[in-house]
Amino acid sequence: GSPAATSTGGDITVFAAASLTESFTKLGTAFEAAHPGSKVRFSFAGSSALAQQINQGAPADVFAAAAPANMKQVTDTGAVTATPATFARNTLQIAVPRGNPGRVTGLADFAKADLKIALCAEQVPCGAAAKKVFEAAGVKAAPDTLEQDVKAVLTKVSLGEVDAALVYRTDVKAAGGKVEGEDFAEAANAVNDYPVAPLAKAPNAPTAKAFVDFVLSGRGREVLIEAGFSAP
Amino acid sequence: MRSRLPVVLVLPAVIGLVFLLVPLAGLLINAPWATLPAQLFSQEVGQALRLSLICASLATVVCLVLGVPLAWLLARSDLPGRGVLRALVTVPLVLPPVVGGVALLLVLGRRGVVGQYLDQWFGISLPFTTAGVVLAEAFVAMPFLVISVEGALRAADPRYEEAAATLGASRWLTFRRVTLPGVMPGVIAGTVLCWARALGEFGATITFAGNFPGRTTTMPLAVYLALETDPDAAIVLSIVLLLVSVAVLAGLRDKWISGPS
Amino acid sequence: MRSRLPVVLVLPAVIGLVFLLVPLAGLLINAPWATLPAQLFSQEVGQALRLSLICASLATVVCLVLGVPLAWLLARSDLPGRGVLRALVTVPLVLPPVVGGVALLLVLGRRGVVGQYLDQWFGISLPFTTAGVVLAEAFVAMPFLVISVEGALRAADPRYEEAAATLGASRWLTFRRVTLPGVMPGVIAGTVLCWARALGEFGATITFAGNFPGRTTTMPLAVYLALETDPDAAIVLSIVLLLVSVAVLAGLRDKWISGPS
Amino acid sequence: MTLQAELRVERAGFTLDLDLAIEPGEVVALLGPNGAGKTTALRALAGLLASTSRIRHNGSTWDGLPAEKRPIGVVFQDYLLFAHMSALDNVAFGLRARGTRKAEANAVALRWLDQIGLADFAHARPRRLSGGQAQRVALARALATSPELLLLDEPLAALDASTRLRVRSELGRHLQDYPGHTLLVTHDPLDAMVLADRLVILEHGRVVQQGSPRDVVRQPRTDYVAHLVGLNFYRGVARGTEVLLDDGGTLSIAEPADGPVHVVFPPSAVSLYPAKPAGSPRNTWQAVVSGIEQHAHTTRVDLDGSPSVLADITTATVAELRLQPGDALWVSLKATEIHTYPR
Amino acid sequence: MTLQAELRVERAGFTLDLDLAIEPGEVVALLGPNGAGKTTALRALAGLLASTSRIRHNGSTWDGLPAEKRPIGVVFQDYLLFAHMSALDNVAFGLRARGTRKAEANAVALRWLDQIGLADFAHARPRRLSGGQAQRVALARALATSPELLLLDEPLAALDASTRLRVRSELGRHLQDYPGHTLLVTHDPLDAMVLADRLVILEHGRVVQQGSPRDVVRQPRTDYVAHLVGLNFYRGVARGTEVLLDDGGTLSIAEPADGPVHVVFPPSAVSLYPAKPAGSPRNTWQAVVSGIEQHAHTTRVDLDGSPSVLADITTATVAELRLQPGDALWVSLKATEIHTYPR
Ligand SMILES: Nc1ncnc2c1ncn2[C@@H]1O[C@H](COP(=O)(O)OP(=O)(O)OP(=O)(O)O)[C@@H](O)[C@H]1O
Ligand SMILES: Nc1ncnc2c1ncn2[C@@H]1O[C@H](COP(=O)(O)OP(=O)(O)OP(=O)(O)O)[C@@H](O)[C@H]1O
Ligand SMILES: [Mg+2]
Ligand SMILES: [Mg+2]
Repeated sequence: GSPAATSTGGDITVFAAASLTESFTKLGTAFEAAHPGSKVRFSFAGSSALAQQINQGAPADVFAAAAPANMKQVTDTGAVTATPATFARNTLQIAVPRGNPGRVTGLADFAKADLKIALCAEQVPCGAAAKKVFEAAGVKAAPDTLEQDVKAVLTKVSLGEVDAALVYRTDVKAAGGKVEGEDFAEAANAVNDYPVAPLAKAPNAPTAKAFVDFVLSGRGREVLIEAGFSAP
Repeated sequence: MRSRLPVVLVLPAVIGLVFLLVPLAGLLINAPWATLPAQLFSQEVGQALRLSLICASLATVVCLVLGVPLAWLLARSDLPGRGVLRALVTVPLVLPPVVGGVALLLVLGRRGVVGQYLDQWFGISLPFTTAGVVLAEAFVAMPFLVISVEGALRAADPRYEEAAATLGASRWLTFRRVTLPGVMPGVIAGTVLCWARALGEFGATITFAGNFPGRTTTMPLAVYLALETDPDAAIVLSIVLLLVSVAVLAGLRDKWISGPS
Repeated sequence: MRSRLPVVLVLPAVIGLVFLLVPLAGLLINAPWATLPAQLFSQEVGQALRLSLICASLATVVCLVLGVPLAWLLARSDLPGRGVLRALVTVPLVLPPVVGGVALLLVLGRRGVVGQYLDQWFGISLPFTTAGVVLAEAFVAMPFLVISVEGALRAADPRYEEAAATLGASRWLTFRRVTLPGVMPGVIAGTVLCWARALGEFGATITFAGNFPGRTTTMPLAVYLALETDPDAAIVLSIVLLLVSVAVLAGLRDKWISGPS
Repeated sequence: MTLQAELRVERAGFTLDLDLAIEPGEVVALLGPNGAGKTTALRALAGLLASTSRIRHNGSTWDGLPAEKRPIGVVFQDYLLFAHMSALDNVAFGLRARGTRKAEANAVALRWLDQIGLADFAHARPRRLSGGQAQRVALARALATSPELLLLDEPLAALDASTRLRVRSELGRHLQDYPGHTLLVTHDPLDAMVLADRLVILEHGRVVQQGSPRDVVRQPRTDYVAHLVGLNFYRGVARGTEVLLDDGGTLSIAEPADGPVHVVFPPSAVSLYPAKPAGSPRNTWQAVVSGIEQHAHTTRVDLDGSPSVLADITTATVAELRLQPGDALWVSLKATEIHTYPR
Repeated sequence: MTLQAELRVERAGFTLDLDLAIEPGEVVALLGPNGAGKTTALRALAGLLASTSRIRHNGSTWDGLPAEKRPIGVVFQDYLLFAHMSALDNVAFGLRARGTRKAEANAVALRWLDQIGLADFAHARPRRLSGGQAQRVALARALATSPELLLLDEPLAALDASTRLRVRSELGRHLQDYPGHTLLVTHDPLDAMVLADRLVILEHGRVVQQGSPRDVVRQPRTDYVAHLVGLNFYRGVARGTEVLLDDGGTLSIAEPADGPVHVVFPPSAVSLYPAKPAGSPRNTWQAVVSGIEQHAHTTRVDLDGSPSVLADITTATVAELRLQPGDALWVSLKATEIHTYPR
């Protein structure tokens, strides 16, 4: 049968972007503690895959996406009727391998042809953001690859395959000591919002609403900031 | 009694072997071995591994039950348009697995062409269940079995089937007792391919069945999630998966793999 | 002259066929046909499609050159530990492709075990190049070829090779002129699997070779990126890929597929 | 109850057109040179070949019946034993396929293996059997189901001389008791003669002669048949006691005849002399030795002349004449040894 | 220059132990019942079998040489033609493998195909050939490379009677001119007799008799060989002109002998009478007909008695005696027809 459709009262299913794996797992535990009798189940995957599943009638209660565009995919079909709320923001950082072998100091270095540069593809949020910051900085970036997600970029930085990349600060943080992050001024031009919303046909609407509220609460904000997000 | 192995064959064979094995060696060298035991015996990994093995094996059974007859039909019957059918059968191979998952959702999802009736009439919903994982893996892995077995069937001498027919054996008995044992090596090769592919399946599974620990989180999905949080752990998990699969496949005795002839 | 096809075989075969084909039908039904022509003739799609076909074909050639001898070695020599070798060969099948890409990077990347010397000594850098795509696809697809061909070799009658030896043919000549033509159906089945798998390869490619239009963006990569913003476009792209692959495979004449016997 | 078959098979460069009637209990041997269409005819009867053949038996037709529905047993020219089954399972297969229970089928199969002298090999795989052993198992496999039509494609070809004698007489005994119809394809005139009630000779897909073994032996109608039965054979035109042979030469015969005739005499009727013999034989002519073959108890000499002729002479004579290829000799032949019959 | 082979092969339940010497130009025929180890011996010579055999030729040893390095040509019992090559390519294969250029190899191959009468089938695939046609192509394929050791595993078994005669004499001619060593495995005593200079008889992996065809024919040493050459064969103990047979019965012989002997006489030396005959033959005894076989020109009668005996009588006599299995008859045999030789 369908997973959360039954009457266990507190069970909800949260579809969350893969980049939220760590922070949402923590939030889930905290939520269960705060709401005894409730149980939060997660399905982490790419935001777009999750949007597809929701549009195909997946029995989820809450959707937390990595970009407004993915949320729009579900609001467009009416799978989400509530207004999505932004619960976290993420800004770009320059990521370089440990020791910065390419001596990258700022966005201008991204135009150097002899450096190996990785960016996200424009179709994914971090790529769209990168495009914005380069436009703002007037830098003509010369990427060697346009990756399909941040993790792929990060893999290449940590293995030293590329000399520099633009990724989210949360990703730099999650990579531990394997990559070094550098802030840069133009990052403010492209802030990525993470939207969350309960689903219109949530099997357990009250708890779904409670979970969304919990994410937006101060407790939730604390966990997210700890992971490197900034407050909306 | 036979001569030395010819260099012109052995050299590319060794290069091929090196090409396949050195990357694995690279993985093994770079793996954070210290964390391996902890990973190995953690509850989630155990769960994911068990689920992976169960689902891949069930998917393989599904593929055998449906795929071997399909291969036989393609190889032995004189259906019109067999060439096109054979090409169509390979389609799930070419389809990016995520799109395959979407396609399965479109058909078997709650709003899917078939799925809505399954849901309405029988209350069966396949996505996001373990059955969904098996289905997704079978969808992706079946072409391997079908193509391998069909190749073996085409190479087999059809006159043995004629001999069986003259002894009064129906096509089904002939298939079971003569054709199938005759192409066992091909069937086993196909089964190995199929099982291995199902074991490593990721895209279609996560899209169609979602990612629920204990229910649909197989090892590749666990690896994917680990990549998000701890890439080293991902490598360790992959190695665990590899070791298990090598152990299982090497465990099939040579005799088995070389067929019962 | 033969009897009706037996239901007990035809039924599962048809179910199998339906299982493989209905999801594709689902895709076709849901595809936004209106945008298809525009997509088909857009420059990027054309580029990605061309690159896909070229890379998959080159990867298949690499696999044939290295994989057929490897299959022969596994099937015909009496190496110790063949069972383990055979199991190891299937490893790239089980390895999640992204991890496979990481493994390739660990070995052939700029800082890789082998790659650093390639870079220092010859100035060769494989990641982010079309050659890298071919390599990644070959790595993932080769096991299919090896396992299929090995199965066919095991099923073949070794006495024909003996006959060739008594005629003075070296093992190499025997292999080329007797063994290989004899197992052609198996080789072709393996080649089809290999090519189709290479054509659909995504994870290892993007991880090892990255994604740059015209250089490393193959169709599956384009499909993934399209999925992020416009799932409908992704479906259309997938269908384009499918149509091309079905056209190519169906185009291989039946005669070819059934071998030259 | 007669099995009536009109076998028609079309192939590029080859047409089979054979009408065949086999009575119950009758054994018909199909003989013919390589490529004559013997195997093709057998496959058409067995239903293994798409053809426009028409077969009637017991008032019903077999047309369109698949092989497994025809009450037949077939021994194939190259055995086709199932490689992954033991000899016993091979023999039991047909019984099992027809629904006999396993224990019973195995018991019957074991009896058959015993009968062909291979009980010890019951559990051996065909690969372990020698050529002749495999052939015998194939024979047992076909006979085990007691088919109504038994089709044998050279069932004795791979047997050694002494086993052949034994298996042939066993087969002969079985065929005699056997109420069904039997078609035996063979190259061996002796097998055909011993086992068959009637010979049908096929050449190029068509019947060139048929009849009882004795008739065929006495009055061959083609070179192939004459070769088969080991006779010197000529075509000619008779005028009284003289026959003018088509290929040159004249023979005197004892019983007067007229018109186109076939002429036959056995090689053993021919005598050879170093010089022209005097005396009764009216037929003497000169010929040159072109070949000498040592047979078990005689020597066969091939002579070029008008007419060319084969002679069987004793080994003593060969030594006495010091025969060598190229030697010119006198051939002599009694008119009473020559048999003629109309073409 | 002699080819010296000590062939030793061990198998579960079977041991081959065969010393063989073949002179240049000599044709040795290896005969023996099914499963005697003929094919095994041939495979050991060809280097297709791991064995402890030792083979010396021209002062060098072949031990450890792989098959493709041995100067051999093999015709296999079941042809093993390459299915994906035309007949021409099959025949040309050995030449190509030995480095002959394509055009030349094809020309030689075509000549060979012409010689075996299959030039029209040069471009046919083996599947399109009949059994006998395939066998002839296999023969041509082995001969085309002019090997030093020619190994033939029943090369004529699938040929029809008339083709067989032709191919046999062709093969005989080729073997006569052929300077190399030939080993011919066969079941057919006639093939062996016609083609071979020496016969080696193998039973259960061991030689039981060898010698020139004439010696073997005249003095068989085992039941198998006697069967092979078509003689009545007994073991007995001679005392002067009387031989007491081991299995019962006594025979009078013309030439006195003493001690254990073999006794042989041809079936044609036996006469049958409805009543005890008077007159010269000293050997007369009663026997019961157990089988009758119609051969081409005679009838073979199988008689149970003391001793049991095979008789070849004319068909006329059969009719005259109205022979039926079960009939009791008088067997008579001239002492001069009986040949004895020490065991
Ligand atoms: N599969 C086939 N396709 C095309 N032609 C064939 C095929 N099989 C046999 N032929 C041809 O058909 C003719 C008859 O062949 P068939 O096998 O019936 O001969 P046969 O009398 O059995 O000969 P043999 O005594 O040599 O076995 C031959 O000319 C042969 O070349
Ligand atoms: N591959 C094998 N493995 C085990 N035993 C075998 C194998 N091949 C043959 N044998 C056995 O070895 C013995 C000799 O077999 P071989 O094939 O040499 O006989 P043969 O004299 O050629 O007989 P035939 O005249 O029937 O061809 C037989 O007892 C047979 O059962
Ligand atoms: Mg035939
Ligand atoms: Mg043999």
